[in-house]
Parts: sequence; structure tokens; C-alpha cells
Amino acid sequence: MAIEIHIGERVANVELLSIDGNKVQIQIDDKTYDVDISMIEHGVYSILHQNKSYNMELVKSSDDSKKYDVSTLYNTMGIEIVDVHRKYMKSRQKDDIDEGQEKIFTPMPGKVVKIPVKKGDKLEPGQTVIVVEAMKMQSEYKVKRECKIKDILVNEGDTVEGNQTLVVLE
Amino acid sequence: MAIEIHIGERVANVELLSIDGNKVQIQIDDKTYDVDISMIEHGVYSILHQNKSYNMELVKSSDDSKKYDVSTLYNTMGIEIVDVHRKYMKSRQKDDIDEGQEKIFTPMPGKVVKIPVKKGDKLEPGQTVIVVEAMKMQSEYKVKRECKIKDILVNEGDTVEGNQTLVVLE
Amino acid sequence: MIKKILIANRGEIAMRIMRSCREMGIKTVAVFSEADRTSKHVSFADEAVCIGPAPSKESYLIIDNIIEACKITGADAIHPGYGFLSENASLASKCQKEKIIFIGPKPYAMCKMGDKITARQTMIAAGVPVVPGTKENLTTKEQAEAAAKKIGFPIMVKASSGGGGKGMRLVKNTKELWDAVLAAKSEALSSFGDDAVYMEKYIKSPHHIEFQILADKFGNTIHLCERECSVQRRHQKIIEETPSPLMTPELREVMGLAAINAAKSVKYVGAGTVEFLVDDNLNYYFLEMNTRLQVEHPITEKVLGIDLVKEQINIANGKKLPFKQSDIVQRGHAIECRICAEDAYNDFMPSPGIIKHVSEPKGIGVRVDSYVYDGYEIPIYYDPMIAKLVVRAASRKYAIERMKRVLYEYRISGIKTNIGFLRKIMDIPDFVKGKYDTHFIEKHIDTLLKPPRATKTLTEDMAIIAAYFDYIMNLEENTPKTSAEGRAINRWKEFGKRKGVLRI
Amino acid sequence: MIKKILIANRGEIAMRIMRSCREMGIKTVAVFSEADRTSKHVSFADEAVCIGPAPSKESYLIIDNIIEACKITGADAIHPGYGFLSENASLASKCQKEKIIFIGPKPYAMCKMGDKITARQTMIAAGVPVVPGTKENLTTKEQAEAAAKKIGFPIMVKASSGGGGKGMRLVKNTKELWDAVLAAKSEALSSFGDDAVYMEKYIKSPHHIEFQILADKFGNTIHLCERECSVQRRHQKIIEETPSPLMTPELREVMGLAAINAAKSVKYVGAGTVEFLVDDNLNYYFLEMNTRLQVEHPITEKVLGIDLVKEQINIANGKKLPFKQSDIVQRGHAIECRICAEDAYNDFMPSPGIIKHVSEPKGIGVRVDSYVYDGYEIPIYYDPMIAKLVVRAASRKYAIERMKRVLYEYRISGIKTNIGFLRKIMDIPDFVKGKYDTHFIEKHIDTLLKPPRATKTLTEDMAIIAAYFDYIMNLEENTPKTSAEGRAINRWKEFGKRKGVLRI
Repeated sequence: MAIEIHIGERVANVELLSIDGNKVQIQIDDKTYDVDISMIEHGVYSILHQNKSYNMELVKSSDDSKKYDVSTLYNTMGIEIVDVHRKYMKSRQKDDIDEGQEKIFTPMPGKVVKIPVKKGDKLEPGQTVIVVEAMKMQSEYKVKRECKIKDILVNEGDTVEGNQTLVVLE
Repeated sequence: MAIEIHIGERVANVELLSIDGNKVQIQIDDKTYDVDISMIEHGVYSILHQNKSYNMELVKSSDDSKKYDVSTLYNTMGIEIVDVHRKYMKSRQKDDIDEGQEKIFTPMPGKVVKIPVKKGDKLEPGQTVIVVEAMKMQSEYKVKRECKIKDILVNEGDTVEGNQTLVVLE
Repeated sequence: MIKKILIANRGEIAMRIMRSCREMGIKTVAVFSEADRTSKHVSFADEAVCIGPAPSKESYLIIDNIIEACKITGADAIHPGYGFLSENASLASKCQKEKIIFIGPKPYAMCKMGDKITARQTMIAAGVPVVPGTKENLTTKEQAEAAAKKIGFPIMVKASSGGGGKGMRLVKNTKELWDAVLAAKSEALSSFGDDAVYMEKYIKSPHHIEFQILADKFGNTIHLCERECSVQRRHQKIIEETPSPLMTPELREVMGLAAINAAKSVKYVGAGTVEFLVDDNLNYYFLEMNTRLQVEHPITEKVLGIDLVKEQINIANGKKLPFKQSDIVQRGHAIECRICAEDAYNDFMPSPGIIKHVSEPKGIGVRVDSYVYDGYEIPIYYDPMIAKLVVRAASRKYAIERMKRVLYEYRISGIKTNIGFLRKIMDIPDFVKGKYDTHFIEKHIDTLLKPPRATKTLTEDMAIIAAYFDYIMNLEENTPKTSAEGRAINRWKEFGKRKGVLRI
Repeated sequence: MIKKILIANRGEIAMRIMRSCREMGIKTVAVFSEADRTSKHVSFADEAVCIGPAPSKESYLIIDNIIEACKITGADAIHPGYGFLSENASLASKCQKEKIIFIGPKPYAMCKMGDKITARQTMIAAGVPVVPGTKENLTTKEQAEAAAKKIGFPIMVKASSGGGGKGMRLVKNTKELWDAVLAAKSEALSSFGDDAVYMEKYIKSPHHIEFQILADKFGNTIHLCERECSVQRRHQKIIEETPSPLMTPELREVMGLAAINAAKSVKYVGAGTVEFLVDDNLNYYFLEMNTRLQVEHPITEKVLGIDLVKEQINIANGKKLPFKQSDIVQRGHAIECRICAEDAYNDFMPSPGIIKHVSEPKGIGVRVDSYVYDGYEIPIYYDPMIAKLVVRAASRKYAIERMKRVLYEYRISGIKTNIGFLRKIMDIPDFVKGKYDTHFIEKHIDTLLKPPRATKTLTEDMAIIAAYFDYIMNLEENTPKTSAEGRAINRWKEFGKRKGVLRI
């Protein structure tokens, strides 16, 4: 079963050649690896390759079971598994890149402390749309371009999740 | 849903009266408890009852999902849930108490280092049937009564699981 | 004798205090907000009382709820920890009225030290050096300009009730002065409800060095040497060490004496900390006194072998100090790093969320004071500090090597932390040489925020292999085997077995 | 200078050695048997080599495989830890031949100390007191009876190559003597392949006290004070402490000097331990010298603030000792408990198996050296010790209080451990008073094995409630939500949500 795995900008083709207990032969692009792989603690894999010991801690994305954050001692890499199903979905997907800025969201959970704008307001670049507080620190979210407030989805005092859309622009 | 819960010799009737988030009213025999219960770490429950803080660590039996070992800071208790299904099974079950000693088993995993008897041997009380080693320590298993070896289920050198029957007596 | 202590706090400091209580055979009462039901301090305590909704202002900061919790549980003493109500003289007064022992100084000392102008005046009277400046609230332009002329520019305008950098202005010349005073006053009024401001000489490249004080009820007051706290970000300490690389035995003696005098001047009882600014010429100036336990108290415990919370409780019980000044000798070197749930690469934005997996460093010379566990959700309402990582070793060099080791051993997944940022500090030559002041982070921020070096292809390939196997394992697992505790133990082993290979 | 060390061991001691290596910037190589692929030391190391099947005799004890692993990885030194090959002079010799640094003494010292009769003779020559007895192998009845008469009954017959109580006989009178010698000889032959036995006076109520030695290559030899190891079960230590409650400054000085002389007499280099028996009148007798790191070395590290593994490596690198005898001063009190996977109530039978959940004690004054983790399966092939729990505090009283606290904080589920048994020892008055000898466990075994007091009905009811909820939660959970790591996080919270109640 050869599948495509994306890591940063790189697209790697991965194929399992053989498996014998924990001993595995696997091909990544044009390189063949003989490794000994074992799951140690949950989500932590130990890989031995030419006697070198690698530890990989995997955290699956909470909203996408094919996306991982993989951490070594020194670094964290984002990895996406692109199997046949995912490839099909990707080909169908419209380009959803945020042309300009279409919505305001917070990367962290928190509490909305202030919304100094209202629906229909016209804003200048750099104007603050919403203030969110978490752990004694307030963050102001501003618009990057001239725009109009299409909708405000939360109220002052609301508790919001990470990556939740707060305000829609047009 | 009233169910029966066995703890040691005691049989308790348990009925959930109401539940509101983590706040629970529950009746055990003739006592009614208002408690705040929350799962903290996996298998560890925190119960607050009249402001007292109780921590209960549950380990489910690996071969019976209705049996638990429940540990407090000071003690471990064996608990069995006897629901309708289990009650029915129990009523059908024949009395399987070991009249005398019908088989030899080891409570711990280990390696069989010696079997000084063979099938058909007649044994005196106190005679050693099998020697099992684990963690640098050897344990001898002996018969308690005069008997005959009906069957030997393992060989010297075998690795055995905990509670596995090793030798059958008659 | 105290039999039951209510800890009016949460998180790691609540746990830390309870540990010493348990060792002394004293029962503990936790208080918790509705957001903290699953917080470790609740299950660690003997008793626990809910004192209100999630926001601190509606729970941890409500004196009446704390006192009520004492009454419900029959606690005979309160330990306030740090932060929250720890420097609130009203709580201490209320305790006196209710005959509950407040583990801390008397309200008198807290009031004297709580207001900066009053504290300055008290210190000047006690002969403790303060930063040259004014003793009174600045009210007229003439008064301000005359004072500034006498002190010499640059100067700092500071709010009397201030803290955390609010109501503070750096002024370089007479032209900017009065506007700066007015701005500081307005900010002070809106932040602290008090527009009193004063003026201090601006100290260039200052070192933040503090002395730990212990005083019993019999007038015995000693210092427990210094802590160097100059590694700060936005006026918040992130790394502390002791001894200070700047310190000399002579300076330690005179500063220690000044700290003792500062404490005695307000009849201080209990554990407290006198903070100083020290310049490159080793001139030192009283900054403020914290009338409570400090976050960084463990480094003092490490080099002296003393349990400060036990001493606090013994003092509250009316016991005499068990040691004299001459018994206090630092051994080795200790460093503390504050582990915070924050994203260093995104302007240190807090990163609350669910901890997927924690693996804490162990072994020789390390102490971890933390309160998080696998599956714990860090609430958004409180401080982002989730752990304190403390090491001790025979020398400063060994202590830095040890801190690097334990920072690499510390793994927390699911949320972002500043562990990587702290690791980089350990490699900055100025830190390694001990040549730093409070501008350290600022000075090296570019190096510290440089993105981590590119991963080697080989490492990437190993990561790909791990992800690949996790993915196919989940595919093959049609019926996940969930064990009693909701964990699928040794799934990989199971996988191996299904493939017909039995690992011994 | 050593750049890469192969650790010829497993478990907690392998981890402990690797931690110091990492701090020193030295690369580490783990070796592992087929049963240890998932053992923590394998993933903790920089490199790892499989050296054979599960049984030690086929892996950890095979010298050639260890040397081969060095060659494969380019390791320039071997640290043997304790147990396994740590006192094997052949490995040390082989290393010399292969130009690999063996971190330990020279084969000469190991041979001299490895054989008990030789060691006795060497000590007598060096003026170190030994238990009165014979210097030669007992070969005739007449020789044995004459010797016994001179020493006085009761006497012990011991195997020269002995250890762990094998080939040992207590003899009370002449009638029993020769049969006992013959029995000991036969047991010694079958156990050690050597039938040499000797005779010693039997010491009543002996204390087992040992001195830690450090010696560099320049002849500088110092002692690092004593460890009291009298709490033993079947000749195995389970609790150690320092200082010894029996010790006086005068005795420490003379015994320390004797230990130094013992080490010097065999040109000892590195870290070693001289074990003594001490009777109630403070007479002391050389017992044996362990030419390696001891299990209980961390209590010495705790009260001296020294890293013994670092010192071992520095000595192997040809560095001079960084301290003089006068620098060595104990501070406070340290205790170690050995945590074993065993069932105290079932004749201490080992209890290997899968660890469901571990929660280790943290905070002030505690050190945990362990190697187990959630989901780890303890193999049946090796020692049942899974962790060492070490505390230090300002006094012996505080140290015992702390040990009680951390024993209660330590939770391991899924297997049986001796934690409960250790907790009880902390309450035995003889232990609390420090009045104990090697018969301590024997003397108090009935109290120690008394079943735990009956649980109160209220506690039982709380246990019932917990089990009830776990049961109904599983019933309601038709589709278990397994997350990335195979954990169902915060299931109870989910449960609350399903019931229509959102906990904040």
C-alpha cells in the first residue's frame, strides 16, 4: 500500500515492503529503510535505525485524523497522510485560501472581553474588531484591510474555543 | 437502575436517584449520598462528599469487565457489579468450588524450570509438582492431598501467564 | 498548634503547600472555582470546598467565601500562597477578627510594604538604600521639575500603588516631564484607583536581586541569601538562580543586613522577600518587599536544604527559628525555570487546552513542582504557569548542564509551552557566563526567536515512518480494545501478534 | 576524553547513568535483550544494540556481545552499573585488551576483593579489622574444631566465593560443626563451582554499615561517609539511610580511615564501597568491598550534593578528585526505599505484569529513579526492583515524615508492589527511634504483615459509587471515542455533556 505523506512543503511516497514483528522494511521515495519500530508509551514511537534511537511523539489533530504533529526532542513537524480518499477529496475541493481576510478567529480559547464594533461598521486597516482574554493576557484582533463587518457571531462575555470564527468580514 | 454490587462479603443495593452534571444523588442500601464525582486521570475518580475528598483508582479485571480492584490511598478492595445478566448467569452456574485441589496454577507469569513428575504419577501431600521462576526467584508448587497427575499442560522451559492452569490432578 | 490549613490558592503552589502540610501531619482544605473541579489540588487535599464561578474575581479573590470555607471545614489557619489574596491586608485583618491564623505577616507590615511611597519612606528611615527620588506624591509641575533636576535625568515616574509596569514612565528630559507625570497619574487612577505617583532615578542595566527573609515572633530575623531574578520578560521573571553570578561574600553580607533591617522596620514575622536593584558597580537599592512566599522560593530550599513552608507554619505556631544566621550557608548552585503554556513564536500568547501527554524529568538533582496530568484541561482563567522546574548541582556550570538535560527530558504534548525557548536561553553565551541584567531577554530576543534549525531529511523520514504506522495501525484496528481505564494498552504489541509474530 | 559510553545494564540504573552522561555531553549506547525492546533505557539512549535473547545468561551476561556492541557503535568506554557484569574482572581485562575504558577499578582490585578469603587476608595485612575467624579454606575436621574453639561459638561457616546467603551455615557447638562444614562445601561447589569455605565469629544483632570510597589515579583516596543498610529481607537491603542512627563523629572518622586503607591496599581507583558489620558496642569488622556503584548510592549524593556517576567518569578520564576529605560534610538526612514489583502478603512473590498507571511523587526533597511507565510490561526475567525512592530533609525526623508523604503519593496500579509494606516500616517505633539491626524485618514481620485495617463503610460506599459510575459510563458508551493516542480523554466530561450539562 503506497501512500503519499506531506511534511511541510515536501511530498513523500511511502511504501511498506515487508514486516516481521517489529522489524520493518519501508521505502520513502527512492530510499529503503530497515527499521525496528515499537510503540512505547501512548503516541510515542521508538524507532531504531542503524542502531540510532529515535523517539517520535505523535499527536493527532483533533479535527482531522489524518493530520499529525510529530515531535522529536528538538523539533515538531506537521505531517498529513494523503491516502486515496483524501486525494479524491483534495481534487474536488475548491480553492479555499482566504483571499484577503474574510473572518476573524482566535487561535486560542478564551473569553471575549470587548467588541468595539457592530454589524455593518466600515473599518480602516488596523482597526480593532474584538478583544479576547486568556490567562491574564488580552489579545486584540485587528483587520488588515478596509472592510465592512458582515456578522458578529459572539457576544462580550462569551467563552470561545480555539480557531472558532468570531467575526465575519466582507 | 438498581443494581447489586458485591464488596468482600457485603452485598450492597445501589440506585442512582438523580444526576446533574457532576452532582449525583445515589442510594446505597438505606443510605442516601449527595456526592460530586469526576473522573480525573484515567481510571482515577475524585469524589467529594460533605467536603471530604476521596480518590478512587479503578483497575478493571482483565478477564471480567464487571470486576474491579478499587484502591484508596490506604487500601485496595475487590468489587463486583452484579447486574441482571450476571445474576442470571450466577443462578445457572454450578457450584464450582474446588473440592480439594483439582489443578495447579501459578498466580504470576514466569518460566517453568522443572517438572519433577509425569502424567499418571501418584503423589503424597506436600510433594512438588512444578517449579516456576520469575525475577530471579523460584516458587515450588506442591499438592495438598494424595492424588494422581491427570495431565501436564506445559513443558519445562515454557513461559506461562499468570493464573494459567499448569497441571491437572485427579 | 495548627491542625488543619485551608490553602487559599490553586495550581502548583497549592500542591506544594499541601505536601509540607501532609509531612507535618496537618490536614489540608482545598478551595476551588467551578473551572477547577478536576484540578489536582482538589483531589490531593483532604477536603475541598467550591468557592464560586471560574473568574478569580468571583472565587479565589472573594475574602468572605474563603473565610466561609474555613468555617465549614473547621480549618484553623489559612495559607495564601502567592498571587490572589496573598498580599491582601484585609484578608489578614479578617482572619484576626475570626480567630483564624493567617500564615504570613501582620496586616501592619503588609500595609506598610503594600504602598510604594510609604515603603520608600519607611526604608529611608531605617537606613536602607533606596533609588534616589522623591518621597512624596508629585502634585505640581514645579515640584516635579525641581526634584528631577536634583536627581538628574533619565528618571522614572512610578505609581505608588503600581505593579506589573502599569503607571510607569521613563522620562529623558524636562520637556517631556510634566506630560509623563500626568499620563502616569491617569493610568494609575484607572488601574489602581489611586493617582499618587513618585519619581526615581533610572538605573541603567539593573540586576534584580532579592533576599529571602525569615522572622519569628521573638524578634529573630535572618536572611537566607539571595536569588538572582534578572531574566525577565515583560517584567515577569522566567528564570531564577542562586547564588547570583554577580554576588560577592561582602556584598551578600551588607545586602543581607539591609534586608533584615527592612524586615525589622515593619516588625515583619514569617517568610518574606526584599527585592533590590543592583547596578554594575554593585550599588544596591531597595525596590519593594513581597510579604509572602515567592514563586522562586525552591532555589533557596535547594541550596540551603530547608523547607520554607514548614518554617512558615512553625513560625505561625509560635516556634522559634531553628537556625542562626551563621548556620545559613549556600551549598552548590540552583536554577529554576518557569514552564508556561504559551507560544513563544507567537508573541508569547497563552496556550490553554488539553494536555495529551506529560512526561516529567526525573533522577538526580531535579525537582518538579507541577499540577498537570494526562488529559487535564488547562483553564483559560488563570496564570499560564503550569510547572516549576528546579535543578541543583555542585557548581553553576553543572547546574546549567543539568537544566539543559531536564529541559530536554520534559515532554508536554497537546499544548504549546515555552520549554524550547528556555532551552535556547541555556545556550546564550551571556547567560552561560553569568553576564546578564534585566535587559537580557530584550537584548537576545532575535537569537531566542530564531526558528529552530531545519530538520534533517533522515529525521523527517523517521517521523514519516512513525506517522505511517500510526495510520495503518488505526486502519487495522476495527474493534479497538479499550481496557478498564479507557486505554488500549500495548496496541503495537497486539499489532505484532496479529501479524503472527509473538514478541517475548 | 570519553565521548561515547556503552551502559552494560538495563532498568533504572541504565537511565541514571545516561542522565549524567547527557549532562556531560557524552553520547550513550544502550544494550538490550529481546525482552527489553520497549524498556525505557532503549529509547532514552542515543543508540541501542540488541545483544541477545531474554535470559540474562544469553544477553546481559555475555561479555563478547557487550564488546561487539562497543565496536559496532564506536563506544570508547563501558559503564557496567551494578549487578550483571559489574564485578566481573574478565570484562575489565577484556576491555584493557580492546582499548575500551572500563569505568571501574583495575582487574587486580576486583580479583583481590572478589574472593572472600583473599579479601580477608588482604584486610588483615592492611590492618583493617575483620570478624575473628580463619584465613584459610577449611579442609580437615581437626583444623575446623581447633579454629572454632579459638573463636568461640556460635560461629558462621561461609563460602569463599559466596553471596546472597548461599553456602552459609550458623553453628552453635562442636557436635554440629563438621557436618555444617561439609554441607556448606557441597552447597558452595554446586552454586559457585568452588568448595572453599572459612569460619567467622557469629556477630549478634549486627548493623550493616558501609562507606562510600572515591579514589583517583593519583592515589588520592577519600571516603564519602557511611550508609546504614540494616533493613534487610533475605539478605537483601530494602531501606537505606545516611547518616546512620548508630554513628558518632569519632566512629565515622576511624571507620572512614579503615575504609580508605582497605581501598588503598588493593590500589583501588574509582567509586567503591567497603561494607562493615558493626555490633552494639560499636566494634566494626570488614565484611566485603563492592567494586562498583551501589544501588543505594543516591542517599550519599543527596546529603553531599555530589554526582557519583560524574565523578566516576571524571576519574576514568584521568582527572584529579575535585575535593579533599575535609570538604566532605553530610548535610541533613537521606533515606532510600527500594520499590519492588512483589506481593508482600504472599511471601514476597514477584509480581511482573503490565503497569496500568503510575503516578510518581513530586515536589520538595524527593528523587525518583525509575524506568516504568503507563502500559509498560515488566519482564519476568530480571530483578523485581522497579524504582528507587529517595528523600532528603533537614533532619532524620523530617526525612521519615517526607518518606511517608511520598510513599502515599506514589501510586502504581496493575501490579502488586511493596509500597504498602514500606509505609508500615516508617511507623514501626524501633525504626522511628533508629534502634534497629539486621534482624529488624524478622523481628517485626508479624506487625508488618498484619492485614490492613478494615475499611470503613463510608470509604467502601465511596468505592462502590466510583465502580458504579465507571460501569454505567461504559454501558452508555456505545462508540468509544479513541483519540490519536488511543486515549479517550475526559470521558467523564463527555458523559456530563451528554446528560445535557456543560461543565465550564
